[in-house]
Formats: sequence, C-alpha cells, structure tokens
Amino acid sequence: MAREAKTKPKLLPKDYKSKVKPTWCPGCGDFGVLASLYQAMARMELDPARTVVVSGIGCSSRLPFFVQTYGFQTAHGRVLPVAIGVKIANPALTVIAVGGDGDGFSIGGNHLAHAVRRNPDITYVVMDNEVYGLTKGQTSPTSPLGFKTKSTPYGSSDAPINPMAWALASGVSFAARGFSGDPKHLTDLIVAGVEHPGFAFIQAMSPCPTFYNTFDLWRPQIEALPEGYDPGDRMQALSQVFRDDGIPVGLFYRQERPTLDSHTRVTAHPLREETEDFDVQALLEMYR
Amino acid sequence: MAREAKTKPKLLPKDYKSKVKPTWCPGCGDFGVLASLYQAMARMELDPARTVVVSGIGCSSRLPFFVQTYGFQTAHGRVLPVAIGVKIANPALTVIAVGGDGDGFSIGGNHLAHAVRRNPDITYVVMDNEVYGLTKGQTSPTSPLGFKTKSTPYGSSDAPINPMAWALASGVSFAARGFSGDPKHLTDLIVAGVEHPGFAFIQAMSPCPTFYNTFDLWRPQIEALPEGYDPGDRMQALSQVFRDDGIPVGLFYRQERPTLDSHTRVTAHPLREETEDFDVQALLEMYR
Amino acid sequence: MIVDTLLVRLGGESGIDNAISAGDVLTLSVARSGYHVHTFRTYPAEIKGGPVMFQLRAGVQPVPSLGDKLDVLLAFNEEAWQLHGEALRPDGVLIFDPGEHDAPREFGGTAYGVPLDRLSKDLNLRKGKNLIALGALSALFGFDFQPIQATVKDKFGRKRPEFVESNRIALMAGFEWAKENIQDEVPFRLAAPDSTHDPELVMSGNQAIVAGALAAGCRYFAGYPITPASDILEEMAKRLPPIGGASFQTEDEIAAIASVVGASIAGVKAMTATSGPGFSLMQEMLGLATMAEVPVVVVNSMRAGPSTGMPTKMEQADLNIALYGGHGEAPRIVLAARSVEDSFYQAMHAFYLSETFQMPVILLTDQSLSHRTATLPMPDPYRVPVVERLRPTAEDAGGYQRYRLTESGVSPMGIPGFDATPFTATGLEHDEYGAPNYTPAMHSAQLDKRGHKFERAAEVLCDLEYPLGCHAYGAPEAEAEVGVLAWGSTAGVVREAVEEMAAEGLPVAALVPAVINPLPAERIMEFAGHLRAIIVPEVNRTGQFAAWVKANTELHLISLNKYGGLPFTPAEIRAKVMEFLVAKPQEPAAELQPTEEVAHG
Amino acid sequence: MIVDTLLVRLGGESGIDNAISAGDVLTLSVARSGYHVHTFRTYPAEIKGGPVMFQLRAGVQPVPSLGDKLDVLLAFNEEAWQLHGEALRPDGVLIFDPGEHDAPREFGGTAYGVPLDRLSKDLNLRKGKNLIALGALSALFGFDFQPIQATVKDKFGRKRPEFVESNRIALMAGFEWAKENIQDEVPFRLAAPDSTHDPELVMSGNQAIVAGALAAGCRYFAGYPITPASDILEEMAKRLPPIGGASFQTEDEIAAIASVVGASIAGVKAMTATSGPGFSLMQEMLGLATMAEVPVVVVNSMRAGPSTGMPTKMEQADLNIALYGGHGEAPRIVLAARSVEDSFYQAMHAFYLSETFQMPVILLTDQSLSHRTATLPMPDPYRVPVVERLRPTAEDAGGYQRYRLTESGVSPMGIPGFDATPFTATGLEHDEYGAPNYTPAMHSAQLDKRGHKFERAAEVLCDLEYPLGCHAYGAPEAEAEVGVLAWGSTAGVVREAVEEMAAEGLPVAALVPAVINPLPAERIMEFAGHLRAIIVPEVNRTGQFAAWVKANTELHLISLNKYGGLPFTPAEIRAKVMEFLVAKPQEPAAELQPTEEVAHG
Ligand SMILES: Cc1ncc(C[n+]2csc(CCOP(=O)(O)OP(=O)(O)O)c2C)c(N)n1
Ligand SMILES: Cc1ncc(C[n+]2csc(CCOP(=O)(O)OP(=O)(O)O)c2C)c(N)n1
Ligand code: SF4
Ligand code: SF4
Ligand SMILES: [Mg+2]
Ligand SMILES: [Mg+2]
Repeated sequence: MAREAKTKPKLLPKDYKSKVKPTWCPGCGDFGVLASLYQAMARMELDPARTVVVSGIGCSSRLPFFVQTYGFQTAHGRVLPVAIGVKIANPALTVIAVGGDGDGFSIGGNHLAHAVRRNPDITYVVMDNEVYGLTKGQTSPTSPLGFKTKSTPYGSSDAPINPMAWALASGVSFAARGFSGDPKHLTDLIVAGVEHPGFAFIQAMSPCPTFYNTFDLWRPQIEALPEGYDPGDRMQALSQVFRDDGIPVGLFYRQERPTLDSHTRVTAHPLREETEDFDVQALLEMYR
Repeated sequence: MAREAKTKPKLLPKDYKSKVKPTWCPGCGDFGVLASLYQAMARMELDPARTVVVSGIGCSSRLPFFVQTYGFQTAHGRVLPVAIGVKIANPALTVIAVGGDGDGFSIGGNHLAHAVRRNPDITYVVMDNEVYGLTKGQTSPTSPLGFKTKSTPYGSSDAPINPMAWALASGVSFAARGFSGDPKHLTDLIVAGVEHPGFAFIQAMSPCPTFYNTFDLWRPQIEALPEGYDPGDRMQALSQVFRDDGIPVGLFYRQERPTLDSHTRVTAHPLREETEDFDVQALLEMYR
Repeated sequence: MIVDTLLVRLGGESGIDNAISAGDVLTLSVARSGYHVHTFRTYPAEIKGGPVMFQLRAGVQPVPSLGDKLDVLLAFNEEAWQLHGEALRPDGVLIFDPGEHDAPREFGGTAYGVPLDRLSKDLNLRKGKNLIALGALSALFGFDFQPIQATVKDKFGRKRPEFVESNRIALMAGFEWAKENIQDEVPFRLAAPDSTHDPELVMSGNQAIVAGALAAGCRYFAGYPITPASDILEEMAKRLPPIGGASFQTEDEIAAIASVVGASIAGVKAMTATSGPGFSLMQEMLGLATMAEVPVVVVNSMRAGPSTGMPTKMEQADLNIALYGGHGEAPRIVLAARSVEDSFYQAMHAFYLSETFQMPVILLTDQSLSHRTATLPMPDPYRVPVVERLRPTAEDAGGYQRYRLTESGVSPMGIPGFDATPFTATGLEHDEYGAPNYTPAMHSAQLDKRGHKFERAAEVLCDLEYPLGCHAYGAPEAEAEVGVLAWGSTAGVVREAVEEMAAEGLPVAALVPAVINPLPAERIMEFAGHLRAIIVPEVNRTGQFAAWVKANTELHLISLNKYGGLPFTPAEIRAKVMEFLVAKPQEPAAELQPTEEVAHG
Repeated sequence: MIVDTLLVRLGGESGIDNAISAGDVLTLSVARSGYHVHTFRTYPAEIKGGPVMFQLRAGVQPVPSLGDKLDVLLAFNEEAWQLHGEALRPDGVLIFDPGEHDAPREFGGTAYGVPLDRLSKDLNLRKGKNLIALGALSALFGFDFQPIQATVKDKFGRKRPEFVESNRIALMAGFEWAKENIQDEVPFRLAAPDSTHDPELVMSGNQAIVAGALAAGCRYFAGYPITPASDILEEMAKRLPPIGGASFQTEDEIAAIASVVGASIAGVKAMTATSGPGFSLMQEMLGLATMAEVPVVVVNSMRAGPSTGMPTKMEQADLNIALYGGHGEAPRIVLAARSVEDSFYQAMHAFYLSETFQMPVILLTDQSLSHRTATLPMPDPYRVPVVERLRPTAEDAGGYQRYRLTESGVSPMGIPGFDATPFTATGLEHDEYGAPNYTPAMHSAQLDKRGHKFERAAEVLCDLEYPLGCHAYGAPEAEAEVGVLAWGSTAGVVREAVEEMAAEGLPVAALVPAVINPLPAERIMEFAGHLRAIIVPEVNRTGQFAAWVKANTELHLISLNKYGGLPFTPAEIRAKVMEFLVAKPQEPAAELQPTEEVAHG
C-alpha cells in the first residue's frame, strides 16, 4: 500500500470522486459502499496515481468509473487474476478489487479461492446483494434457498454459498463483513483491509432495492460480533459465519503471513524499474 | 443410484475391467483407487449399462477407459458440470465422477464448490497426488508450500488448498478421505459415497511415484479419525481437516438434505422417457 | 391521410418514464386489434437512468422491418427529443411534455404538448406517465381503447390487481385530456385492420426460439444470465419443468455448455443460450462436443462487441467465432435466424441437424431480433422433421464401435440406461471403440469421419425449402440486375426495401440463407447469375459474411457495413442499391465499385 | 560412403528405454562436435509406457528439416522396428537388440544386433540401455566420444554425480562391445565437421521463444501447464526471478491471460503461453485486451486437435481461432515461428508489435517446433527494435484522454505509479476518456480506431526485412514456374525441398511469411507473379492458411494437406511440386489441378 509524502495538500473524500456520475438506481446499496471507499481513501491519503481499482462486470463493478484513481473494469468474474497481475507487476501500488456476488462467487469463485491461498496484498470488497442486479434480477449464489426470480420461477433449489466460510476455508488472512447501511463501520473495515499486508476479503452487504430489497430484512439482523471476540481464531470465526441467526458484522479473522508478491518477486520495486541489467547474450551463451 | 434386479448373474470386480490396459506408471497410486472402484462396483452390483464414470483430464482422469461401464472423459476441469448434466438428464443412472487434484481443485475448483451446494446425487473421487502427473510434474494446488518443481524451481509460494475444508465450507453433504494404499477402506468409502443420496466427495490420497513419491511420507501419517468421532458435526469435521499433524482418513461428515435432481426435476424418470405429452400449439396459443 | 403503416417511437429515461412497458402494452393491444406489428428497442446498459427507446411499427400488411423515419415521436423528456428528433419525418407528429420543455422551434411538423407529468401528479400516480401517454395516443390516433385495458389486465392482473385499476385511471386521464384539448385531426391515421382473420401470435425472437426448441423435443436447458439471451433462460426455466424437462442456471457459461453436453450424452436433446462473452468461454467445450460427437444446440444472441462491448445494442459480428472459434479442426453447423417466425423454425432446424449429424449446431440471433416482438402466423411445427439420433441395434451389441468409420460419417450412439452398449467418449483422438489412439492413420480417418458428416450436411441442406432454406425477395432472379445478399436479422429490412423497389419495377432481388455453414454456395452462385452487382449489408465493420461467401464462391461482392449498434433501415439498403441501378448497365461491376464501401451508423 | 547429413532415429518404450534422454545427449554432443543438428520427437500421451521416438539429423551444413528416410534406426524393441522399419531406407542401418527380437528377414540393409539389455544387466545398470546404445553408435559411426561424456556430466553432474559415473561405464561398455564384435565398415559416415567456427547454439523452439521474449523486455509471465507449452512456463519460472521479473503458475488459462493483462496495465511487458484447449479458454480475455488496448503476447503451441486431441503430436490447425477466435470485431496480430532461430526473433517481434499497437499479438508455434532442438547461429537481438508503448506527455496531464481518436489509432497509455494520468480502462465501449459510451458515433469511431491501428500495422509490416519478414528460398522468383507458399514450422521442409530442387536446376521457389495477420498480401502477389501453380502445404485437413491467403489475395492455390499428427517430409513437398513441373507449361494452372488435393499422413 502506497502512502503519499505528507507534503502534498490533503485530499478530501470528494477529491476521489470522478466526473462520471454513478448510474446506480436511487437507493442502491452500492452508494454506501462507494461513500465508504471515498472516506477510506481520504483517510489513508491514497495517491490517485498510485491506486488501481479493479472490477468485473455487474452493477457493483461499475464502481471504478466513479473513483478518480486508475481503474480497470475487466471481464465478468476476472477481477482477481487481473488485480494480481497489477500487484505483482508493481507492488508499490495500492490495489483494490471490487465486484458483486455473482461476479465474485459464481463465475469468479475459483479465482477467489486461489487468490486467498496466495495472499496477494489486495483488498477485495464484494457488494453482496444476493441477486444479479445488472442482468435484471436472477438468482445469485448467495440468494436464499427457494428464492423466486425470473431464472428460478419455481424457487431456487441451490443452497446459498457462504462466502465468509469459503474464504476462511481457503486460508484467507483477513476476513470482514460490513453493511452498506453503516458506511462508517464499513470505512473502518476498508481502511483495515487496505492496511493489512495480504489479501483482505470484505463482504459488504449491499441491498438492491430494485430486484431484492433487503434493507428492511437485513437491518434488524445486523449486529456486531460478540464481545471478547478474537479475530485470531479461525475456528471461532467459522462458528460465527455458520450462525443461522443474525448477520454478524466486523472483523472475523486476521492473520499475518507472507504475501504473494513477497514470494514471487525478488524485490518490491515495480517490474518496470527493475535495475538488473539483463544480458541476453549471456543467457544465450548457456545454450552453446 | 441404480441397483439391478438380483436375478442377473452376480458381477465380479474383474467384470468391471475394460479391455483398455491402464497406461499408468508402475506403482502409481491410481491403481489402488481403480481396484477399490472395481470392488465397490461389484459389491453394489452396479449395472454397467446404467453407470457412467465421468472424468476430466490428467493421469487419474484416464480411469473411465479402464472401467467397463459407460464413461466420458471430458475437458480439463469440467468433470462436475458434465456429470451434473448426465444426472439431471437421467436420475436413474449411477454417476461417478473422478479426476485429479489439478483437474478438481485448480481449473475445476469453482465447479466443485457449486456442485457441492447443489447436492446432486453424484460421487466424486479425487485422486490427490499433490502434483500434476500428466503434464510431468508441476506444482498442484495441494502441493506443499516451498515445493520445488519445474514450474516452481525456487519453491512454490502458494499455500496449499485444503480440499476437505473447501468442500465442508461449501456445504458438502458427504465428505470422506481415503488412501490408495488401503484399497479395502477406500472401497468402503466409495460404497458409502455412492449409497449416500447427495453429493459425496472423496479425497483419495494417491501418490505419484514418478513425480512426487509420497508413499513413504504419507503411510506413517495415515490414521483413522478419533474414536467416538461424530460425522454429523460440521465444526468437528473442520477441526479435523485443519489438523496439521497426521492425515486422518475416514468419513468426516455426512448429512442428508434434498438433492439437486429432487429439486430441478418434477419426476425421477429419465428425461427421455418423460410422458407428459407436450402440445406446442397450446404453448403458442398463449402468445395470441 | 390514411396510411398502411404507422411508426411510433417512445423515448424516455430508464426507470422513470417506463417507456418500454408502455410500448409492450401498446404493441400487444395493437396486435390484438388485428394489425401486424414489429418492434425495436434499445436500453441503456444501466438498470435505471440512461435513455431508453421503444419503437412500434404497426401495419395493415405484414411489417418485416423496423421502418425508416418516424411518423410519431412520443418524447417523455427533452433528451428524448434531442436523441430522436432527427429520426422524425419533417411532417411527423411530436408528442411532448410541456412541463419538460417547450415545443422545439426547429420542428416543422405537428407538435402536441401533453402535460404527462402534471396529469400523473394530479392523479397521485407515481408511475402513471406512460399510461397517460398511451391514453393520449389512443385519443389522437383513434386506437381502440379496449385492447389496451385488456392487455394491462393480462400482464399485471394476477400479480398486482391494484395496478390494473391505477393504470385504467391513467389511461382514461390521458385519453380524456387529449379529446378535450386537442381538436385537430392528426396528419395520418392507420387504415382499419383486416378483420377477416384471427389476430396473429405476438412473440419475441427469444420466445420463438424457446417454442421451437421445445417443439423439436428439447428437454434440457442450462444457461447463465447474459443480455440479450437471459430471457431464453428465463422462458426455459418457466416452460420446461411443467412438461417434464429440466432447466438449470449454472455458475458460468462453461458449466452451462458442459452440463448440456452431459445431458446429451445421457440421451436428451439439450441446449444453452448466451451472448458474445459467454460464447467465447464455450469454445473449448464446443470442441469436445465435435470430437466426442455429441449433439448440442447453442444459441448465441449477438450484441455489439468486442469484449463486454455494448450489451444492449445489436451487431452481427460473431459470425467469425461461430465459424472458426475453436482450436483444431472442429466443424460446426451455423444457422442464423431471420425473423421472429424464422427463430421458431431455425430452433427446430438446429435440433434436426444436431441430432442427425451428432455435432454442435450454433444458432445465431442478435439483440434486435431477440428482443423484437412481432406478429407472426401460427407456425407449423410439422414443417421441420423431429428426429432422434441414430442408435445401436442388436448387431452392435457385441464389440460395439461407437465411432465406427461409416460412409456417412455418422455412427450409432449408445445411451446409458437405454442401450446395453457401454463405451467411453473422450476429447482425445480415439479409435472406433472410443479408446485413445494417436496413430496417423486413425487421426486422419476420424478427422475425415467428422469432416464427412459435415460435408454431407451440405448436401442435405442444399435443397431445403421454405421455411428453412434461402428466402428470396423482390424481382424474379432472371430479371434482376442488382442483388442483395444478407443474413440474420438484416433479412427484414432487406426484404422490405427490395420488395418495395421491385414493386416499383426496379430490377432488384434479394437472397437470405438461414444456413451459414455449410453455406449453400450453389444456390448463391445461381442467384448471382448475371447480376451486375451483389450488395452484402451487415452490421459489422469488416464484412464477416461477405468474406465467408467470397471464401466459398469467389464472387465479387460489395460490402455495405454499418456499425453503430443499430440495425439498418430500409432506406439505407435502397440508397445503396440505387447507386448501382443508376449506373449504366454496360459498365462492369468492378468499375462501378472498385473498393468496399463502408457506411458509418 | 561419406555423407553430408545423417539421420538417426531411436525408438523404444516410454519410461523403459529412455530413448529421448539418449537422443538429447547425443544431440548436444554432436552439436558440440561442430555439426548442425535438427531433432524431432514424439511421445505417447501416457507418462510411462507407449512408444516414443527421437530422431536426430546431423549435418555438415545447416539442416533445416527433419529429413526423409532414416539412415540409421536404433530399435530398442520389436515394436520400434515395426513402427519405424518402413521409414528406414532400404540400404540403411538397423541396430537392434537380439534379446528382444531376431534380425528382421524382410530388411535388406545392414543390421547389427547389439545385446543392449544383456549388457545393461551384466553391468547391473537399471537404466543403462540408452547409454550403451550411444556407445555402440559412437563406435560404429566414429562419433567423438568426449562430447558425449561431457554432455552427460553437464546435464546430470550437479544433481546426480553417481549417475555420471554409471553412464560413463555404460557408454564405454557399448563402445567396446561394438568395437570388438562389429568389424564391418558402416555404409555411411558423416563427413568431418567444419571446424573453422565455434559450435553454434543448441536450443529448443520453446527455449528460443523465452530468450527472445526476455530480450524484448518481457518481465512478467503467467501460465498454466499444458503440453507442448509447459516448458515455456518452466523456463520462464527459472529465468525471470534472477533478472528481477516475475513468473507465476495460475489456477487456469483464464487467470493466466487475465493476470498478464493486469501486469501490462501496470506497465510491464507480459506474456503467457498455452496450447489449443487453453487458447480456446483465453478468447474472452483476449477480446478485453483488444477493447481496452492493452499490449499482451500470447504464445500458442499447436498440437493435434480438436479438443484434447493428441497432446504430443503436431498440427497447424489453430490458425482460424488465432485469426477469428473472439466474439465481436477484435483484431489481433498473428505471427508464426518458422524455425528455432526464428522463434527467437518472432518472440521479440511480438513484443515490438504489441507495444507499438497496444493490442494482443499471438505467436503460433507447434509441437514439432516447440520440442525441436536445433543448432542456430548466435541471434542478434539488435535486429529487432525494442520499444516501449506511447506514454502521456505533460500536455496530456489535464483532461487526459486515454482513448483519444488519433489518426494512427494509437493513443498514449498512462501507467499507474508512473504517470499522473488516472483513467479507467474497460471492456465496455467507451469514449475518449474511457467512460462507457454507447452512442452509434462513438462505437463506430472507436471500432475504427482499433481497426486503423491494425491496418497501419499492415503498412509497417510490409517492408520487413530478414529475419522478420518473408523468407524466400529456391530459384530466383522471376525464373520460377512453381511456387510453394508455406507457414510456421513447415518452413524447414519446404526450404530443404525447394533449395535442393533449385540446385538441380528446377524452376521452383518458396515463400514463407512470418506475419500471418495482417497478411503481407502484396509480397505474396509479387511472388505469385507468373507462377503456373502455387502449392500451399499445411498440416491440417481444411487448408486454413490457404483459405486465409485466398481471402486476402483471390489467388488460385493448390492445397497440400497432411493430417496425421506428423510434420511433412521434404520428399512429400518435392513429390507435389514435381506433379506440376512435369506438366507442360502451356496448360493453364486451373486445368492442371482442378480440385484441391489432400494427402493423408
Ligand atoms: C461472461 C459473461 N457472462 C455473463 C455476463 C452477464 N452479466 C453481467 S453482470 C452479471 C451478474 C451481475 O451480478 P453481480 O455480480 O452480483 O453484480 P450486481 O449487478 O448484483 O452488482 C452477469 C451475469 C457477462 N457480462 N459476461
Ligand atoms: C484447458 C487445459 N489446460 C491444461 C491442460 C493440460 N493438463 C492436462 S492434465 C493437467 C493436470 C493434471 O493434474 P491432475 O489433475 O492433478 O492429474 P494427475 O495427472 O496428477 O492425475 C493439465 C494441466 C489441458 N489438458 N487442458
Ligand atoms: S439494479 Fe440493484 S444493484 Fe443494480 S444499481 Fe439498481 S439497485 Fe443497485
Ligand atoms: S505420472 Fe504419476 S500420477 Fe501419472 S501415471 Fe505416473 S505415477 Fe501415476
Ligand atoms: Mg449481485
Ligand atoms: Mg495430480
């Protein structure tokens, strides 16, 4: 994560706002996540020219256009391998990946599991609305059993995925859950995630008022993790994520372990700047 | 799972042997898995004409050719969605999916997670040798950290995947681990898996003497699950799969819940036999 | 003036004006009044916000295309006028909301200000503007009131009865306001419908594909949502379970095609549907289907690309990937639907071919056709044979050879649970039993087998008749001087333009094949005959179909390309044809048009 | 007889006879003795078991191809004789193990029985047969002993010193046994090498690609293992970290190309390598690279397909997918490597083009070339310019337009961490700033921008010189009557056949472009000149390259197709050319060859 020298004028949340106007429906939960991201960026004083926000495809994946940093909206489900390429190529960049539950857990689910085990220093915020917003309201992998949508007119028959459990089972080094209705808390989680050296997975519960309005359903269920909760204990984290009452939010798990770029790369410089003078002739001579 | 009427002559394990000679290296662990499968098939008296063995690509995925039932070697990593198509199309068939750790947990990892949550009545046996056999010895997602291969000459930097934890976190309804060096026990697990109504995941530890000979490494670590172990308790199962001493084998978890085909399909007949007379004219009249 | 067709466009803001749902209601009710209809719509890729437009063309006679200049523009806001004003004929009718903007000065036609927003607020209806507008339209153009109300009731009656009532109020309010405040006679009114026959069906292209697939015996569908193919998944999910079939939303498109291949191996006719990005992902599994000789049908509804592109816009740019998308030599049959009616027949056709030749068949459609609603006569499912794949006989039981090298290339396929002929299918090269075999002789022989099937398909397809074969329009081919060769949904505009010109006595003919691969090259050569020029209009930049025809016929073709995400209009086709008609017939074609032409759109 | 080239094949059982590793040792040592070498090998797709063969052609002069009939066959077992006996010239030398089978009666050449198995058992060497065989070969053909031993030491010395000693013993045993027991003079012996210059490099095609990529500045690689591309991943994994680069084995091919796109967005030259199945999976991400204008290089090493096909056999059948594999209109540059040396240059070339035009470049090679080891002169990396993509200047800082509509189509690309020009790249259609934009005008303009870059590339590529441009062989083009137009690894056989014929005074010339898309059509037309016939040999069934050339030139071409998983031999090329040379020059080409010809292989 790159911090700027303190000499530059302090950036405010609004300074991270781009000229592109969000195209989300009024009341979309993603506004809350975006607001939290602006806040978090300002709090960390991220340098827009050294920050890359990467996404897949979905309503939520539109987010990079609304942020005045580098951004890359990739293909549906491919946000994480692209983000990893960016990060390995230049470990000095702050890389934030964002997307939706369909993007991240359906078509992109495998990349999540493999990103997690490699532990690249990336923060991944999934705006989970338990539905496919952009394609107009089909069932998503987090939709509840029996969910009726246009693609499941007789009710969904697939047990929903538990993304936190997934991440924990795959060996995630930072797992947190927030709620777009509580942007302050979410801001704290994003800051903690970006500051965590390793892969930070943040499930941001972010309702879709147009296709599955869960604000009223979720709000009363949202609650903090129990007192004295120890985010260093994976089994405890698992028992919290498997709870079937309430929607606990907060930092479920954190562990420090070597990051992907610390392994893959010999130095932490941008690859472009690598100084090693490479002598191709010397390499070729080895084949004589 | 289709059982034959008991009037037919009893089939012996050797009757499930096809004319194609296994192409595995001498001593390959997969021989043990194949032997267990022959045994299990004979014990259940599976009808070869009503059994389909589906695989992906890899040494282990060659298995269907060696079994005298219907078989389908698909593309690398795609064994499960193909198997699901077969099963939904004809719930009366016994569908057994097989493959390797690369096939199932690397390129095919997402299909595993999504198969698990849908709970189709399929048994999936993964021959885990912690290496890529067919492509000659690269690192696999279950290879240990620091593993040196041609593709990771400086040692693998990726924490290995814990496939049992993965399956449990995704909501698997049957999870077991066996060892190809103990084909009797593995036979029992396969029989239990096939008889389990739902998705049965069996991790068969199956060393690759050519590229990563783990027989001697694993054998002393293989041990039964502790006495009094309750396969109905998911948290207990998780604490066993996260153990970092020993390689416990046995039935980790079993739970009965509705299967995919019981949801997706109105009847349990083969789709080909569905009797509902479909009158396209009646459908078209609805658009008038 | 009494007119034979009327072209009305509704333009507004997505999520606010509900122009699309108003259009849908209007379309259905106009059709139920006995008119022929043809719609076109564009959404923004956003869910809410962004401009949408819905266009309805209604006619006393069949309306094959979306038409040219608008007769009527209903602009819900000023942006709609800015976006669509140019498309309105100079003497057309503009209906606008004076609460949003003033009557545009530069417009010389008839403008009616209807206070849509105010009326809706007066009635306390949050989403009433669109029905108020429909009411006003009805009053002005003398549309029948009854079918609109009936349609609203049909569409929403069961789920939201309160909605029916509030919509009725809105409709009436618009109707009465217009009756009271607008006395002028509108400049054109649609002639009375032909009341001698029952109203036709009204379906979308995607609905017609689903109906055709079900008629052909498709009982398994798997898909992943993607615009503009999602409604095939949704329709299948609704229709299949009640008739004993199964439909399934998978985790991605690879799983969708994989499970379709699996279902087909288990003996069921199976299909998936997607659009460009998903279709790209399916290429590997399609190769497996070719190699293992598994019948599957894949619908690809083209949208503007490349990459995510413009998901809600049309383009005809996925022909190359349909033809050539897989690695290795993996022939596939490619069909392209030409109209809503043809979507039904080609879906049946796809299953016929796929089962007959045991290989993948790709059915191309596109955003404009997938989402087009149109009237069509009740299709006759008996026009397309419903077939089952070749199955092993008693003779095959001992030493069954799934991949026997037959003369036709087709060999009997055993089905688990039905045939006592176990075998293992594979994507590896294999011998006649299906076992892996890498000898040069076997690889050549099996490549030939798979190739011959396909080449035989070309023969079978040669003498296809209506509705499956080439469609021909316009002047008798022997008399034509200029020809238009088109594919896919461009058929409609071409038909309209060419028929109109032919009716004027101009020597123009058109040909539109449905089977793109194998291409009916002989029929095309016959059509080419002594034509002075052959124009190939397509909605893409590089002329993919023209290149494909050239590769198969060595004909000299003139490409007409448009690539802005919108379909051609009949006038664009006419203009291009005229360029060649006004030229003296003595000049050789090559001089008339030395280089390929590109029209930006 | 003293000969200029010697062709030796070793055939045995995979995992038992170690024919491949013996071949590798022999190759390196022969090359170190100053000969030119060219190898060919086929593995079974099994790990152990199944027949393998390794073939070494050594020459005093450069040996561009794998040759025709074998001079020497070393058969480790009877199956090897059965498989390869036919390939041995009638007067050739067979070395067999009399413990495995008797000297074949039907063979009229010289047969030497060497008791490989017995000698190895006598010495108590479990895996010694192959070195014993090499020892015998050396004794018989007078190969220098020293380099073999040195090579064994080089290859295994560090890891397994005990191995070096046992191998030395085995070598000696074979050598001495042959010296003692075989007195005859062998029928042919290789002339002494040209000792005036240093030995050349010995590399595989895949190693040359890696070296070329590194020379061009590639510092990021991601890949997923797949035959025959895995060794590119393995070589990169070894070479990149020490020079400050990064290499990465991903979970699948989609992740590989995705991370390469990501690394390139972050400003690094990045590459992936795969084969057919993986290449099919990469199509969607390649479209994103075209749309977002991200430079990436993808190596596709072709193997026999479709589907999983025959992973260890060669084919030239992925041209279509390379050209047309993505949905929508997504132009890509396609190169094809022609030899091991050319693999080096084309890898550099790929980066040059990809950075210059900010688009994906696909470099095609195939199993035979990827795994071919050959001698080559030290390449000169300065022959290919090493360039960096266009970057924003100070002017761009305010209101930076990443996708500015420039005349060339290329616009400056800002790099995070290096340029203060944040923008968001996307696969959606976008305006000049990169923001989503679906207007017809912008879609047309951006499609044109991406198309123009590519069309400009065609101009740049027109006047490429050696080593990058078209290679021409044989008679002066003005004098030639029959031409051979080839691509990819078929270059070598074509070169050898055509040069030999031209040396005999026959009017034959050949042309082999490296850049397949955009095709150097003008150069090909020039070559076609007044040729009576142009033969296009390719290892596939349908003539993909011939179709592509036809589409670009409208030339009449004669396809020569072979599709059994093996490369052409020079004799096959010669035979086809002769068909046209013996015909009277007066007859028009079309009559000589009315239909396309297919030779099974
Ligand atoms: C390969 C591919 N398949 C399908 C799509 C269509 N598609 C776009 S977004 C989306 C799902 C969106 O759901 P989610 O990720 O939950 O995002 P949300 O819109 O709910 O924020 C799908 C299926 C696509 N763009 N690409
Ligand atoms: C799309 C694709 N990518 C890569 C390959 C190459 N490939 C074949 S098998 C394999 C991995 C095999 O490993 P595993 O699944 O563990 O099986 P094993 O051989 O160890 O039994 C790979 C990468 C392929 N066939 N297809
Ligand atoms: S559809 Fe749902 S997720 Fe998408 S912008 Fe609207 S409210 Fe948000
Ligand atoms: S390489 Fe390994 S996994 Fe493959 S057959 Fe040989 S021993 Fe078994
Ligand atoms: Mg969502
Ligand atoms: Mg393995």
